[in-house]
Amino acid sequence: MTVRVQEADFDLSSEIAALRQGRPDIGAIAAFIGLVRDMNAGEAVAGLTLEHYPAMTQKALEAIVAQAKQQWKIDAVRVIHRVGRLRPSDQIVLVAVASSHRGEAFQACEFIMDYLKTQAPFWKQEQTPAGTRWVEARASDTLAAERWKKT
Amino acid sequence: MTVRVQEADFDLSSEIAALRQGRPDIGAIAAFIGLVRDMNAGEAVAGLTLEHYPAMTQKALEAIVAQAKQQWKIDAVRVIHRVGRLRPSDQIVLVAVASSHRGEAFQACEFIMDYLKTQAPFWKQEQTPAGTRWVEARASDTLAAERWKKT
Amino acid sequence: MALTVLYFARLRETLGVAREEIAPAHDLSSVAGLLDHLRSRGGAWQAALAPSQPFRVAVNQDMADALTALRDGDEVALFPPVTGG
Amino acid sequence: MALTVLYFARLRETLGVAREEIAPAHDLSSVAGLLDHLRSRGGAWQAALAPSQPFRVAVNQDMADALTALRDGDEVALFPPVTGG
Repeated sequence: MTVRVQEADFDLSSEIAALRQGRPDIGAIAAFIGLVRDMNAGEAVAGLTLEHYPAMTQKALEAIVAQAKQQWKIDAVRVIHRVGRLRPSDQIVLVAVASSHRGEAFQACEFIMDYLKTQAPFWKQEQTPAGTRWVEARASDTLAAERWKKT
Repeated sequence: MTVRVQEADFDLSSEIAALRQGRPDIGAIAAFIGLVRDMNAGEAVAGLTLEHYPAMTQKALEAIVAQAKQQWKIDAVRVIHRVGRLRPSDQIVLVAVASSHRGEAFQACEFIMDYLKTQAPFWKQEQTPAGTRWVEARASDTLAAERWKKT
Repeated sequence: MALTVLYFARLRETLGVAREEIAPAHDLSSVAGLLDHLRSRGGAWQAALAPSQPFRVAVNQDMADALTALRDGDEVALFPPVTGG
Repeated sequence: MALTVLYFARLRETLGVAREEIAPAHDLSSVAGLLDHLRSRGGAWQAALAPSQPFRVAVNQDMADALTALRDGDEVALFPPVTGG
């Protein structure tokens, strides 16, 4: 398991290569990439500042990955989340999961994203023409995370 | 929609960059990468030959993507499938789906993979120490594809 | 009536043919008719295309089944269950 | 009893403090007690930490709730619902 919180950008090909490194038995990788959109809630977004709770972030992400590993057969996981100042089209987050079973890779990847969205201490502040605003948490994200408890 | 069938390898970062090109409204990308495993059904795999039905392959993949677009709100899709001779750890397939909604990106990506596995005319022949053998279709892939019909 | 029939993967190897042009004496109205025609060759044809075998059929590059109608000039492909991805 | 309390994002801005060390006269046995203590400051504290507000609590970097027990030296963080990813 690799979990990183960083200001720097990341390269998808390199990260997936690192995930697979020395594991020729890996046949399936599901990945999610989150990007800064140029619009949100009807307003243009010029940039984003991602604040986090440094002492907790890594721990929270590792706990989410550990939960995923308990629920699904996973060979390798990589989670990278950026913090600091970002601009539209910038990469924010990568979650990549390798498993022998395609379905488990997809499920674990989506589970990690859903929990990251509701459990990991990150907060987005957007710069818009009307000024700076904190992004509101979405009820749909809470629902997405809660749905995993039913299974 | 971009669908490609090719012998050449592909670069993940470049493909995802191309998928997003000129679309700063894209916030979520779900992707699947299939790789050649060095073992299958208990035997070492030295290499793979991927045969296909050229006149049909592109058409079949495009039809699967069109079906996904009918069922989910999708902003962009990229499907790349390799043919010819491959070696362990080589990339075989990439399916990447961009959507405003994370859940729809995941579902459409998994749907396309499940249908590709059962509907697109590709056949794998493996080279093992015991000789050359055709890979058998798996019942689990048929079940995975059929599950989408229930929703 | 003239049909092009293509064979792929293990089926191509078993039957020893990748492509043939068929001009049967009687019109074959559906895939079922074509399959009967091919099975009537006996031997490997009868065995490999037996109804119990899990082969697939495409007509003009679309997945088809025994009931799919055939017309003059159609391209029919016979192949094992696919294993891509 | 001494506690470190951290505030993040909008809550940090509203309350005008990122971190404070609290040494209350009476021991606060749980998060609920700490919240009552902070609300008793009135004004923005009472408003921002009202039970109807959707803030979250972590104790020693783990998600917590009002019933979570507090011990001397704990690090308590108060913050809005998270919006990463």
